[in-house]
This record gives sequence, C-alpha cells and structure tokens, in this order.
Amino acid sequence: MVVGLSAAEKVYIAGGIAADIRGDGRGRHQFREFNIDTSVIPQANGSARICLGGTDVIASVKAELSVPPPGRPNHGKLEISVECSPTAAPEFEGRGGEELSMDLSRALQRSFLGGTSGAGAAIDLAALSIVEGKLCWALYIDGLVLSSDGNLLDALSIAMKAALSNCGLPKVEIIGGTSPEEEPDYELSGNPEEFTRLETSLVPVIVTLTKVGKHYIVDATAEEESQMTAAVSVAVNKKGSVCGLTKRGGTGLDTSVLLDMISVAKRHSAVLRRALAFAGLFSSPNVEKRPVSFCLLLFRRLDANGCRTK
Amino acid sequence: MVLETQKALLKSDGTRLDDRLPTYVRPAFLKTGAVKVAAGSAYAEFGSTKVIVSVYGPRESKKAQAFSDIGRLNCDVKFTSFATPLRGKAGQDIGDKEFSVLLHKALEGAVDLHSFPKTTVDVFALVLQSDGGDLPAIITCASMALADAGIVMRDIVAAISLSCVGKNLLLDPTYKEETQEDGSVMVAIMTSRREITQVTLTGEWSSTKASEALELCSDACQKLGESVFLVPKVCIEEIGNFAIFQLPRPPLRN
Amino acid sequence: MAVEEASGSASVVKDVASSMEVEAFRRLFPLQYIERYLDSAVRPDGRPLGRARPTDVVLGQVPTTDGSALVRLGNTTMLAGVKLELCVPSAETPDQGRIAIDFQMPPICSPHVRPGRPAEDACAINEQLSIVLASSQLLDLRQLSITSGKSAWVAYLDIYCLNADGSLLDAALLASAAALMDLQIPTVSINNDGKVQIVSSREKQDQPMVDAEEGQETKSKFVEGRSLKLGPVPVALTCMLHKKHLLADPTAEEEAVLQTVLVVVLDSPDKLISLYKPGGQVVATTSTVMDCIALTRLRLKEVHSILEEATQTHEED
Amino acid sequence: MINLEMSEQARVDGRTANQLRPTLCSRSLLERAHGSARWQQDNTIIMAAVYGPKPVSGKKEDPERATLEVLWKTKSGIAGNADKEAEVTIRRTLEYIVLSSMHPNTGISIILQVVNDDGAILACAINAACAALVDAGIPLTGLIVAVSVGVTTHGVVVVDPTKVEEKNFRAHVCLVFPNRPKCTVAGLPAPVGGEPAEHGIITCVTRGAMSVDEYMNCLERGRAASVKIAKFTRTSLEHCQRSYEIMS
Amino acid sequence: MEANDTVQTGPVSPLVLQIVAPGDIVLDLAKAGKVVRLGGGLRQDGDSVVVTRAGRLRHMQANNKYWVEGSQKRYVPNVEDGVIGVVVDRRFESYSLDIGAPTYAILPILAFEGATRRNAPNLQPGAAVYARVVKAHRDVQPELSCMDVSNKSSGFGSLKNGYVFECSTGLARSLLSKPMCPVLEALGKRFSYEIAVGLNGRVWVNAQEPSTIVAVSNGILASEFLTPAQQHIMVAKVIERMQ
Repeated sequence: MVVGLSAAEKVYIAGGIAADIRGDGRGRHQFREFNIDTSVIPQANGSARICLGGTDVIASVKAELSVPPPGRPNHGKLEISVECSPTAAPEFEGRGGEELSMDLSRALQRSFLGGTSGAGAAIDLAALSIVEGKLCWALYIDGLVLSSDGNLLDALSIAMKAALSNCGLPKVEIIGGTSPEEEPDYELSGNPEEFTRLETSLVPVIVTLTKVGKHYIVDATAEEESQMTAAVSVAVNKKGSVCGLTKRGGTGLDTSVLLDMISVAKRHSAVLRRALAFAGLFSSPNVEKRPVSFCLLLFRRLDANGCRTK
Repeated sequence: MVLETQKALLKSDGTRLDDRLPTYVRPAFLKTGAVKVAAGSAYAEFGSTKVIVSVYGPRESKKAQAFSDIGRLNCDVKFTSFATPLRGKAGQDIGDKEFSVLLHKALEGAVDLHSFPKTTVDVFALVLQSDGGDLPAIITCASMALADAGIVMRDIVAAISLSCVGKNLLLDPTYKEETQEDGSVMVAIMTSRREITQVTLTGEWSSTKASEALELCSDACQKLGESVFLVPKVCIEEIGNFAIFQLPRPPLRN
Repeated sequence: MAVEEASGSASVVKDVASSMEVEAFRRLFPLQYIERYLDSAVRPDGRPLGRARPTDVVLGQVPTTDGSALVRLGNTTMLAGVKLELCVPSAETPDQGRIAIDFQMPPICSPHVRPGRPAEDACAINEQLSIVLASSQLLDLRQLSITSGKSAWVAYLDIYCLNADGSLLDAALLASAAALMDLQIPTVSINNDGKVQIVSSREKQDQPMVDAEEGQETKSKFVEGRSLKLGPVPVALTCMLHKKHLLADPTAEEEAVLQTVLVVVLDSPDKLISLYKPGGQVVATTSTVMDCIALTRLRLKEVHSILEEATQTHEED
Repeated sequence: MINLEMSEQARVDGRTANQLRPTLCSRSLLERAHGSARWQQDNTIIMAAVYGPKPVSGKKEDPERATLEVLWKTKSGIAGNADKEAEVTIRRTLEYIVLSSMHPNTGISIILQVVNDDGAILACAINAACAALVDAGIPLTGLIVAVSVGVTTHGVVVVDPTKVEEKNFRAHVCLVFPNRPKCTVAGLPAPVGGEPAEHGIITCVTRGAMSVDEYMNCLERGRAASVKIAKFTRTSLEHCQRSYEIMS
Repeated sequence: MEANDTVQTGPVSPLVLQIVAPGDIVLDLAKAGKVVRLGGGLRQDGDSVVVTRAGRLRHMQANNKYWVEGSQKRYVPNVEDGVIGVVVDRRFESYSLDIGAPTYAILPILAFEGATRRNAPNLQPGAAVYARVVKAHRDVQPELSCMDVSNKSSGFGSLKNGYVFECSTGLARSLLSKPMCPVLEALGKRFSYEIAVGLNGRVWVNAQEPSTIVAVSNGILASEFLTPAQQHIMVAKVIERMQ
C-alpha cells in the first residue's frame, strides 16, 4: 500500500502518536468503531462482514463432507485463504495483491490452525470428525478484502471468528457402513432446524500493534501503517494463550519490547472478545439467513480496560 | 495414537532420538565461499539440513521498479527435488515463495539498504536436503553469504526454530519432530544488537511458556551468532587457496 | 589500412598491458589476457592446455535419495540424485523401466541465471545428457523392470549445478553416471495379484516367517535389493578451439572469451557416443577432431580410475 | 565396394548410399518477412523467415554486434528441451557466417518452421536459414552447407537418411561445412591444417554411438555430399526468384 | 567505403556482371592497382575484396567502383542515397524519420534550404519527406538533410499529396538508372505525373487524377521482373484497361 505522504504529514502522524492523540481523535490504544453484519452470504454455512473505519472485509465459512487428512483419522480439515479484491486498491491487481493475500493467509493460518499435530487449533479438529478415518467435515474459511484502510489482519480475524460463530453444520445421519471395510453410508438432514453449532469460544482474535517512532498503537490506518517501523500481530484466545505471532517491518525489536507487546495485545483482545460476544447474541445461524446487523457505536468509548470512559 | 508418537520423540532418559537434550541444537557446520562465481556465498549444515546461499550484485534495478533512494533485496528460495523424502514439486512452489518472503523480512532489517541505492542485491538459496529447521538455516546462511559478499550490514542475523511437543520444548527440531509438533516458534535475531528481525509463532502457548520459548530461542541464536561471527574470519585465509565447500568433513560441535 | 589499424590497436594493448595491473588487464582485455597465456602454452590457472582440472567424486551424499553423487571439476560442482518410484511400463517396452533426466541450474550457480524459466543453456545440456545416456550402453533399462508388463521402476535423475565454472556437460555426465553407480534398488515384495510393495530392511527380516506360517495363499515373492550392473561409463571432454590452440576442460572465463567449443563423449577408446560442435568462429579440421578424440581417450582412462577410487572409498565407509 | 551394393538394396526408396533426395529451394515467398526461404529434401520441408536488422532493447542489445535469435517451431508447437537445443545449435552455426559487427545494437530474428519432418531435419533447417539470410541481404562472410549422414547397423555410411532410416540406423550425424566460394585470387581461400577450407567442420551433431573409424567415414561421405549441395545452393541463387530442382 | 591508395592501373575483376554470393573473392588488391572504390555488398579482408551480399557484381569504369546489386527488402543507409521517410516524432532540434532502416533517422530542423531558428518548415508526424542521407555509420543513427551539397533544396523536402508505396530496394535502384527505366519512359508517354524514388524502397507518385496515380504505381510494381520489351507491353495493357 503506497500512501503518498508529504514530509509535513509524516511529522504530523508521528507527532500525534507521540502526544497520544491521533489524526482521527483516537488515543494510541483506541480502536475505530466497527460494524458487524452476520449471515451476509446466504449460500455459505456462515458468514460475516466487518467495517472497521475504512476497512471492509467479508469472511465466509463453507462446510463440505470430506475424508480425514492422512495420518490423522479422527480429525477434520480446516483451510484458510484470503483474497484481496482489486476493487479495494489498484495495487491489489496482479502480483501485489497476490503477495499481500499470501501474507495475510499465512498469518491467519498460523493463528488458527495450531501446530502440525493439530493441537491448539481454533476449532477442535476432533469435533469435525464424523466417522473415524472415513468421514469428516472440511471447513473452508475464505476472507475477502473489499476495501482497505489499514489493520486488515485484525479485521479479518474478527470477521472469521464471527463467521465461525454464525456457522451451522447440518446434521449427518450415519445409516450404514460403520465396519472398517465398507464405505460409510450417510444422509444429510434436510430439516432446516436441525443443525449443530461450532464451539467457537477458543477462536482467537488478532491484535496488531504497530510501532511508530517509540510508541505502538492499535488499529492503525493505512496512513499510519506507512509510517511504521515494525508491527507485531498477536493472536489471543479466551484462555489468554498466545495462538500465533507474526512480525512485519524490517526493523529489529528487543525481546523485552516484544514480550511487553504481547501482554498489551492480550488486554486489547479481551475487550474485543467481549464486544464480539455481545454481537453474537443478536445473530443466530438460522436457515433463512436473514442478515443480522450489529453496530458497535459505543465501542469507541471503551478504553483498553474495557470500561466506559464516559 | 497421537500421544504414542509424541512419546516416541523422547527417549526414557529425556534425550531425543538423536541423543540430544531438548535444549541442544544439532551439530552445525558453516562455511563461506561455497560458490566461487558468486559475489558472496555460504554453505550451512544443521544436522542433515543442508543449504547453500549465494549473493549476487549489487546490480542495476529493473527499470519497471519505481525509483528508490534505497537498495532492494531480492530473495529466492528453491528446493532440490530430492530434498525431501517424497520426490515431487507439487505444493512445493507455494512453500518456496513463502520462504522467499520470510527470508526477505528476516534480512531487510539487518542490511543497510542505503549503502546501495537504486540497485538490487540478489540472495538465492538452494536447500540441498531438508530435515527440519530449513528456514532458520537459510536465514543464518544467507546473512553469512551477505557478509561474505561485502554488503554493508548492521549485524549478523542468526535464526533458530523450536517445536513444542506436549510439555517439552525441543530446540532446532528435525523434520520428524516438526511433523508432530503442537506449536512452533521461529526467531531471527541480530545477535550483537539483540534485536528480533523476524518472529513467527504457531499453536497455543501460555504467556509464560511463550516467553520461555522466546528466551530459549534468542539465547540459542546468540550462541549461534557468536560462532557464525568467527566463520568469515576463519575462511578469509582459505578463500585465496581453495574455496569450495567440503561435504565430507568433521562436523563442528556447537 | 584495416590491417594496419588492427595491428596498431594490438600494439596499444601491449603498451597498456605493460603499465597495467594484471587484474585490470584481465577485465579490460579478456581475450588478449588469455591469448598471452596460450602463446606460452599454459592456462591462466597454471594448467597445460590439454589437461583437465582436478576431479573429485563423492558417492552417496544425500540420504533422501536412492543414489547420489557430488562431483567437483575444478570449481564446477554438480550434485546428482536418483529417486526410484514404481510405475507401469509402457506397452511398447513391457520389460523396461524408465529414466527421467532433469538438469537444473538454480540461480545460486551463476550470476547469469535468474529465477524463473530455465536458461537456454540448461535446456541444451539437459537434452545433450538425455541423448548421451540413451546412446551409450551405460544403463540397460531392462534392469529397471520388476515384472514384465506389470511393474517397473522409473528413475528420476535430477542433476543440480551448484557452481557453474565451465565444462558443465562433462561434470553433469560424470555426476549422473556416479549417481547411477551409487543407486541401490530396494527390495520389493510381489503378492499374488502382482501388487508390488517396497520392503524396508526391517520388515524384510520379519516378513518371511509370517509367510511360512500362512502358507501358499498369501505368499508374496521377494525381489532382493541390488545395485545396477552398468555398462562402460561414457566420459565427456569439452574442448575449446582458438586459433591454433586446443584447450581441454575450459573454465567459465575461457568459455566466455574463446567461443568455439567441441565436446567429445567416448565410453571406450574407440567408441564415439557423441561429438558435438555447435558453430563457433573456428572450423575443426580432421586433425583437430582426431586431437580432441585423443585427449578424450586420455581423459577416459583418468575418469574411470577416479570413479573406481570413489566406489572403493564409498564401500570402505 | 560390396558395402555400397548392400546399401543400395537396403535403402527403401531405391537410392544409392551416396545419393541425396531431390532438393528444392525457393526464396522470397513471404511478403512480410525481410527475407524468407523454403528448403525441401523430398518429404522434409522447412520454411525459414528472417526479420531485421531491427532495433532491440534490454539484455539483447550489444553495442559491438547484432544479436541473433533463432526460433524453432515444430508442428506440435510445444517447445521442449530438444527444440531449445536445436535453437542453440542453429544460432551458433549461423553466427559463424553473419557479419554481426556491421549492424551493432540491432537484432536479427530467424524463424524456422518445420512443415514436415522426414529425416535430416537439422541439416535442412540450417540450409533453409542460410538461404533466408541471403534473401534478406544480411551481410555474410560466406555460405554454409549442411548435410546429414547415417550409419546403418552394418556400419555402412549413407547420406541424407529419411526418418525411417534414422530410426533404424545405429547413428546419424549432421555436419555443416563452409561453401567453397568463387575466387579470382590464386591460393585463396587458404587451406586450414593441410585441408581445403571447405573441409573444416563448422557444426557437428551426432546421435547414437559409432566407432571413430565410422565417424571418419561419415566425415568423408559428408564432405563429398556437401559439394553437391553447395553446387545446388549456388545454381538456385543464380536463378533468383525461381525454384530449381536437381536430382542427384 | 574503403579505398586502396596505389596509383597503377589494374585489371577489372573477371566476375563483373556475374551473380556473386557471400564469401566470393572478387579482387586481389595487391594486383588491382590504382584507387579501388567499394560500394555496398563488398568488404575488404586483408588484400582481397570479399562479397557479403548475394547479387550481381557491378563495376563503374569512371571511378573504378565495385558494388553488388541485389534486391533486399530491408534498407541499409548509405551516404548520398536519396530516401523517402515518414516523420514519426518531433523533438526540439530534429525530427525522427522512419526510413525503413534498422533505426530511425534524424532530420535536423535546420537542414532545409533557408531555414533559420525562427523560420523552419513545420512537419507533423505522418508527413512524407524526400531527403538525402548525409551520415550513415553503424554505431549512430543515420542523419538526413533536405539540402544538396551546395545548400540548395534541389527537389528535397516535404512531399505533399500523392501516394507512397513500398517496393524492393532493387526495383527502386532500377527506377533511378540511366538511361531512363523503360517502364517510367512508357508511362511518361501517356500520363503526366510526378515521381520521387527513395533508394530505401519507397516511391512517391502524384498526379492530377487519382486513377493516374493508381495506374502508375501498379505499373511500376508489376515491372520488377520483366525485360524492357515485356515492360512496354505491360504498360500498354495497363493503358488499354484504363480506357
């Protein structure tokens, strides 16, 4: 993202951050207000769209019946990919978009998929298994960037968490073929009321801390991102565990600074999660897929500790 | 079943399958001047992970690229088709590309890009054999190759990875250990400045464990960096006579 | 007039040369630099014109392959690996396996190679290698057969150039042959349906006992692992022709300046596998061709003994 | 000479061992190309087109000389390693005759389209390329002649093998020699290494294994055959714009 | 063009008027004596003169000049050639002209008769210009001028109206030969037209009636491989068809 900034603007941005008042009036540790819509794509099993300031992303979850991955018969599959639409920015066309998409997908995969053994994944992979070694759910989580004004990774993680909460899996009835030799015989439930929801409490959210000058800020805009020296994206789940770490920007970071950033990110993630849970109350994965919209207008006034300042 | 294999990674006396303690790295061998025709090059072995990196340039940047008063670093990582136990190119290309991006990110903070404006330095890596810890090996080797090429650098970058298997933290994991890990950490550090240029973490980690792992990695990098620092000096005398990497050699214990 | 000019510029070069540092002269007048050496029948690296660079073959370097070799020819370095996979033989040749040769020049090997599409040189060498190996009797593809018409091995021979410093075909051919010498075909079991499975060394010890107990019905036949019986190893020698001079085994520097190249491949003193001369500014006369063949004959002996030594050291390890 | 009689019977199309196939060459067939030629040896047909000298940019630009580019197009249209190798061989062969220093900073493209392949394809292509370069008026130091020679399983050497013959033969060779120029000065062109200049080998590509003696035999037969093709090249040139046929 | 500076008179090459091919050695300079001038298609190699292009060897007694007359589609600039170019670009000091050569040619803005900084003809891209080659060296762009050696326009300059078509360089050369080329002579008897022939294989024709232009240009193009007698018959047929 090339933002053409004059020298004066650069000084203004850096100076504002140092003085704890940013261009749009926020402090260093304030998010922009955001808006979550769920069930925005009727064809998908679950979907959500989030507008975070000028950043606009959609996440969708598609569930398909599949064969368990080789070597892990009692696991399901989880795949994540991100696409940057050229409508968001002209740079996204061609290779530029490809590179950014790959960067974002890898950061999200790191945070959501856990280790190679499958431990620490956002969704309990064992819960996706239907018949051991034969049948399981494969969840395809796709992110689409519609408009970009910084902090894409956080927005995508929130959208994906909301989409997973919104996701309903139809019930599968096993009719036969349970013996190890046979192919399993199953029937998908046609009843729209019969679905299972995913356990999504452990899905992490990502908080990116962007270092500009000596300070770091949350939820940076594209302009602020262009002035960063380094950025660290930390994925944190409900337990307060770190689920993924990605660094951007070439400048080195001291280990102590990194550890400090992780703890700050943890505090922010708690606030974000609470807000999301609130949003979750308004959406339910029903079959008619009526779009449910929830606007977090008040969120802006929540500070890092989750208290209302006013 | 998963638990069983996890156990199999550690022997009853707490050592790993290759007799290492969990916090030990594999025997490493590093040498500069592996490719004579390159501006700078290095060869690295971490256990049976073997990589060659050569550096070419600085050369004139392509005209299509926008004007820039700082230089560009162009990284490219390739695997030989027999690097992994299963021969094949399917899916490997994506891995190569990601490695190229991560290598670039790990190095750009350490290289003084202002010292070669409007030009490009090429960093090409070839993984001859892959047995876990490929990316850290490439990063360490590449920073040596850059130093060998006389590119102005702020510091040497050393990198190491770590796998979390059950409760154990295994430093510098092999391929077998990597395939069964619950989480992993990869850290690249400028060793004298003690600054992290690149860090990735996967899997679920409690804060204390995460910081323990980061500390462990940065300490290991530090030690690796100290020995890496010696290598260019040691090899300068050798380059004049016969500078080709020697595969059959007594391994250096780290 | 033109002649005068030419001699004039030559004398200028000589004058400049006397007052110039060797390294600068080498860069500015590469041709004159090399010609000065050639006139006194010696090469810039101290070799006589007809001698190849020190050659070094190490077998079995890559444990992830079924056979591998590292070859160093002066600075030129090649790493070759063979991997075997099971396949169904083609209907035309039911009792033969296949060999697929891939020569690669990754960008690390030379400043002239860029990432992306393979270089023209790499394609040409790949083709030359395939033709030489097909023309020579080195590998009888019938040895790669397991059961006629049903199963066979396909050998993927990948050669990576790690350091390109001239005479690439010579080094690549040597590395290919050495990797094939190192190739170990694994033991396989064939069951009644003709299904072939690779047996690892540990299983091999257990399996026969089980078979004996279960009797005839599930009995699988074993085909013991072995190494290949190879024919005479073809040896290539790249020669450069320049004016009246004949140089064997050129370096990249010499190749770039002197241009006319002639590659001879022999597998026994009288058997010509290939003679490849792609253009160049010097024409080869019958006597030049005979000289090149004579040099290759000497090289053939040398390389065969190097290979023998390499196998011995490998077996001792 | 018993060998020769044997070979006469052995050749499917009734040719003797030293007999070339009917050869045909026509020039300036393509309207757009700066020079073009069609070379036919019975069923082997090659179409060559030359463009340039034209301005080039980037890596191809050489301030000392014109750069040559050869594009080899087979019927299937998919370029493999074999096609790339043919391009390299032909390009380096043509570099021997093109006076590239006359047009620095420019490029000359030679496109060779295989119309039909019935053996001796490389030799035909080189002859076609040479004819097209002459047609385009590219400055040349001389002409070249390419000839293909095969060695049968009995060790008999025959010229200009067909595709079927190439397949059944033990080996075959493509040889390129300089064409003997007309000369008004005695003693020129100067002999090289005790042989006439037109005996010098510019290019040699072998396929299959043979003994050294057999190769020498090939050289001799190839040189003899090249004289006929050289004569044909010259006569076809003199009958500019008209195709001309010989039976040899 | 190269010359040998000896004074004696020598024999003429026996290959004159014959078809020569690249590599042919036509003359031994050691024996040729007096000044020998070499034109297109020939080069000096030591003491011998060697052909580089196929064609007919020509010799002009008056100045002992040899050249090879061939017909190529690609034009290679030679000093003193009259060429027809098309303006492709206008720069501060000069125009760029496409003359069908490997590179564009330069026509300085002041290279017109009586041109000054303030008063120079203004040519737009696409304009056809008849000009003279004044510099032709392989290492630099060829340079043109619209003035003869005595700075007079003498027919050079922008070509207004009319029609430009391309032919081979050989045909262009034959149109300019003396005595007058039969086809032009025959056409001239019937039609009145203006013609400019560039040695780069471009011909400009202008006349009152468009039909005349068509007839003349077709007549010229059809004449390339015909004998003088055939040319007369062909022109007669063209005229007949027009009536």
